[in-house]
Amino acid sequence: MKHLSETVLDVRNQFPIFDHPLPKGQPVTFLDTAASAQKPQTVIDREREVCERYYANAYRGVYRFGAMVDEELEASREAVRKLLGAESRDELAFTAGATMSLNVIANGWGRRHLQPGDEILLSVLEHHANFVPWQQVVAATGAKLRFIPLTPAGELDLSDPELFNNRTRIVAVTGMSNVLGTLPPLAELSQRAHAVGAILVVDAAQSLPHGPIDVVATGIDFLACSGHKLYGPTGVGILYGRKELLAETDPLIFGGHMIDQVHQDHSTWADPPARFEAGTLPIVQAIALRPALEFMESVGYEAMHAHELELTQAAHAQLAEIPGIQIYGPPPERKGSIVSFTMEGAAAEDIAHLLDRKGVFVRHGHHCTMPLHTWLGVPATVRASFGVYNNLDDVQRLADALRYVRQRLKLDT
Amino acid sequence: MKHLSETVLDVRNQFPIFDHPLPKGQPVTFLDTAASAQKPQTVIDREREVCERYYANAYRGVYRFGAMVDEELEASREAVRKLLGAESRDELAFTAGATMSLNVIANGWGRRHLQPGDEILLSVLEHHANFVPWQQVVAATGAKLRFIPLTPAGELDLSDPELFNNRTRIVAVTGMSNVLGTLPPLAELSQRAHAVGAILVVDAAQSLPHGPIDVVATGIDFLACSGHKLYGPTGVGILYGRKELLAETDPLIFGGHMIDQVHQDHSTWADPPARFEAGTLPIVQAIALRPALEFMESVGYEAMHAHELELTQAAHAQLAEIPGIQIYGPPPERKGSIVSFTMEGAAAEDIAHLLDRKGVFVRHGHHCTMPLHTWLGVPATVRASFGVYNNLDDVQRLADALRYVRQRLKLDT
Amino acid sequence: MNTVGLCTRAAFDQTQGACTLAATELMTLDELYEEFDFLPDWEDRCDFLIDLGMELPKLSSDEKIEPNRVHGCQSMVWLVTELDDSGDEPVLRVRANSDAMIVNGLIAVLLAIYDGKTPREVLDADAAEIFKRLELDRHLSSQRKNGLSGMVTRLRQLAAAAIVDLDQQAN
Amino acid sequence: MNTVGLCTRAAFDQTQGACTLAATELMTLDELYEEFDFLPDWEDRCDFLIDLGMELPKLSSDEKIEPNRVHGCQSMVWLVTELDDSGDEPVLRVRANSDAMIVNGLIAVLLAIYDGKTPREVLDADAAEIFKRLELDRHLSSQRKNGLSGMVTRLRQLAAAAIVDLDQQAN
Ligand SMILES: Cc1ncc(COP(=O)(O)O)c(C=O)c1O
Ligand SMILES: Cc1ncc(COP(=O)(O)O)c(C=O)c1O
Repeated sequence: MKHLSETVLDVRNQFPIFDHPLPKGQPVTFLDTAASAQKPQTVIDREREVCERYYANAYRGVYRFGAMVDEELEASREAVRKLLGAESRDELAFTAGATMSLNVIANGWGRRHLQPGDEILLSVLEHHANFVPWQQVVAATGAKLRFIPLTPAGELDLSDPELFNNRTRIVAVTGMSNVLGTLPPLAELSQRAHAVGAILVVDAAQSLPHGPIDVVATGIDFLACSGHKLYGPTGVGILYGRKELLAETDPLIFGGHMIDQVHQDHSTWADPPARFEAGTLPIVQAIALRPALEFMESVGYEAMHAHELELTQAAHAQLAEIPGIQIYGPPPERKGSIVSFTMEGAAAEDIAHLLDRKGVFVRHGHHCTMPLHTWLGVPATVRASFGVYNNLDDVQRLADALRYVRQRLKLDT
Repeated sequence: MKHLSETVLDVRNQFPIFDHPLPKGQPVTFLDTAASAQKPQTVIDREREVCERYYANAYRGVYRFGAMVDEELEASREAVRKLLGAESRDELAFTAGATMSLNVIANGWGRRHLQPGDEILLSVLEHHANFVPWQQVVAATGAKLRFIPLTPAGELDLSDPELFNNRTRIVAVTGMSNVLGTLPPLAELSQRAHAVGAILVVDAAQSLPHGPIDVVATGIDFLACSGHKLYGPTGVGILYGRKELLAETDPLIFGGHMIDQVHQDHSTWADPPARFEAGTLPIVQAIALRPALEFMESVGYEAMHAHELELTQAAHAQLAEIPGIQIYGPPPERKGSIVSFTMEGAAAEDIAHLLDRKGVFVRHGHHCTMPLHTWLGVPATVRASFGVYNNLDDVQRLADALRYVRQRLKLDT
Repeated sequence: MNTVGLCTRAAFDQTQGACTLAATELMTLDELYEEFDFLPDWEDRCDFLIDLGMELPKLSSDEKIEPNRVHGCQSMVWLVTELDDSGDEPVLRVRANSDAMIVNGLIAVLLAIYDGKTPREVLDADAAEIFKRLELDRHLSSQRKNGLSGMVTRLRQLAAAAIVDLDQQAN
Repeated sequence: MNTVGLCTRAAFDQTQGACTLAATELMTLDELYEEFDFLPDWEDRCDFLIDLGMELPKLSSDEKIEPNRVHGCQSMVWLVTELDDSGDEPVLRVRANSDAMIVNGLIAVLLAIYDGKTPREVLDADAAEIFKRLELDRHLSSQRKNGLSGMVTRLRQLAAAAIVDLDQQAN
């Protein structure tokens, strides 16, 4: 078994969750990072620091704590801007999460601009968060959903010339499938979308945790992501929108801070990003997003990618040796660090349950992608997903635990 | 100057924010609790504990950490249920905050049930969060807003027999004004609303931090509040809806967890509360809401009320001695612990700025209640609001600092 | 009915090691209680449930169809019921299957509560209390609880409908 | 113009304690820089801004009307501009008032940048750079910054419109 570099060990040591073994003495084998990532100490400490040293509501008070909070929030917004290569901080709003961001985009831009007969192009990979909101918009506007089909390997099949046509107004795709790990070709999608006058919306909830995306270079018009998948806190997300587009996006949530003037009979809205930040922000969480991004930067995106690829390759290799396992999606070199599989004769729920006994934490089910599972032809899959803190021992423990599953369910007898 | 009881000192000691003086050695005189409350150590520690010991996404994994998170979330939901006297945990959804909760109510129930000509009854006191969403619903449905006027003291004037009529469908009022401290008579409003077949929506963002509300005994149909005003974390709020009403409420945000089935052409929704919990919850914050409620319970609501009343009375008495100050709203005995005022010849912004120099943190502006400020006839007020950790020294420092303001702005020369 | 026997500790003890329960006997509630009390921790109980589940009578493939699906579970669940009036009193016959063995184990618990009971008995049974007694309420994920309570609701609805029907026939 | 004089350190020093600046003189940018460099910390600078603000020329009450309001500030702000072509070149005359003295102080800074400048100079002025030089960017709340940048935008729009008008007249 290969030994991990010192760097990787250092990285893992920054996550206090791994400091304590499970009650039976097993190490924590956390393989559910795609659902939500563990938090490095700096993130946890920053949240505490805000609460203990200078907490106040944001954008409201001129007093010292208020000013400090505002400054920290803007520093965090700036860190996100840099990560995305956005042109201005005003293009970035803090939201409750990727789901909220996508709902704002679908409702705020989609409803306002779509006409009956217009088309929204989605992929079959989409998470419900980038699917159901569009379904609602379609029902309200008379626009239509069209789907980019998948190749047998679960990659986007863009060969149909009808996909992008002069009715296409919006192309909304995931940056990385949360089940197959598929990485849609965003730059190509952007080109083809823009060529027919459509905008490109990217659900970066899964992709951003594995590397920065340059929204300008890639040609992305709207983007959504969640803090908790970026090694940051729960309760905070990001909405990016190109300046001109955000300006013509309606707010979805109404209340304090997002208004300009409120009269008894009508109201006017503040400029972006405030327009999309109604009510009290997830202040502490938005501030602690910055150390999360700093953590990722300190690891280095190339090192991160190399490490995660190594783990994914190892998992593919080890799982291939276990009878009855089928892995879905592209080969490791063409996907993110997610390995979704089934085991013949074993229900996903039993697998997840039995792995848990061995301290191996994976997720099972449809992973909020029912249409994709319909396409896969299975009701549920088991998903092992790797973060920067995982190591080859984790992969080994996954494989060992899967052998135990076969034994416990008497699949080899 | 009266000395504070040991208990009050104990309470204050639970808030680490007061452990460190400001850079010039001044104590922190935090008088902006109505905007957001400081957090007791138990809340801060619980957030850390979740992240360090058993963090995972919620309602998704069967593995140990997932199960622990689910259990803690349900324990938190149960704590809220008890606080509100709700009949079932299923009547309570975690949201991003009071603003989000009110938007869900207005959109999800209002849009679905309102007909042209129907009336929504609001008070002039309402925060934009309980005002602008209804304005939007009215624009979409053809219903009308009607306003409960105020008495000169800023209390609800319910004398007009036309207020409640057979077109009234919704009565939506604050449990406590965030500017005047006014406490609308919720039980009476409930009776009169129900008598004409209307429902009662209560914006409890300000009232709940000062005492529990029994939704069943009071006859409240929907209720909204925010964690961060309840001595809890930012980023989490509560939506309460009576079972039958929640069942006929449409979701506002679409995505993972809130669905039952997703097909390519349509979707169906999960039952409440999941229907209103799309995407990843503010997990850590929702869990840490429980120690916040436990903290309030440990202080005791009667003790809390007595203490806050003493502070409010002292503030009224001390401010009365300062020339040019006008306090708005009812007398201390008939309101919550909020003191909003103006000082003749001094702009609210200057007052807030100069108080900050003395370490006295107050808020100024329209406090997200432009219609109320139109009624008051002033563009802005200064608001000092008290929490359970404040003491009479804070009141004294406020008065001293206000004298300094007069001096600095040369108002006495 | 082509039922595979379930080996309980009681039966196991009696025969010193070999399972001899008749093939048509499902576990009773009392046997379940006894078994659970005997098992020291939750993992052992799960193991027992999995064993129960692996021996649960199977549904035929034409019974595993969409109309028989119970939604809201993490795994696939099919539920088939009929009112059996061949005896003195009409009783509800319940059969169910999941692709997950742990769920089949829980189904075995449900069958112990509801299968072969009169509609009135079905309505009177306090499933919540039984789950509590078995500590299932404490240890099941809320998702699983939702799935289970979906099945319970379905069975109670059937029983209620049967009572109405039977009353009408009696008039 | 009925301008109240602003007492600067430079003027103050010259007269050893009494402010003697002519009543029509507003502060120049260079004087502002000098003053700020001299003042040790932010609070002193704020005090200076407040003093400036308390002496800012007042608008008349019929100028404090809704069309002159600048929104997006925490306090009330009214802005009155005119193109003064009485001199060699047309210049922008700017007057503004807030009910808050600290805001009036910031207005004095804006006047130092923009008042009496040709439309072209107005467009060329780099307000962001000047705010940075004065460290206003670091110390102002984002709300105040928004308010200020609202005013800056308005002045630049006026200047741009004036340039278009003047060019048209020239043709
Ligand atoms: C009366 C009232 N309602 C609603 C809100 C909105 O709460 P939040 O900003 O936490 O969503 C507030 C807080 O500012 C309030 O005071
Ligand atoms: C691809 C994708 N999109 C969107 C989401 C939704 O993110 P959140 O639940 O944080 O709102 C997720 C996470 O589950 C995801 O994997």
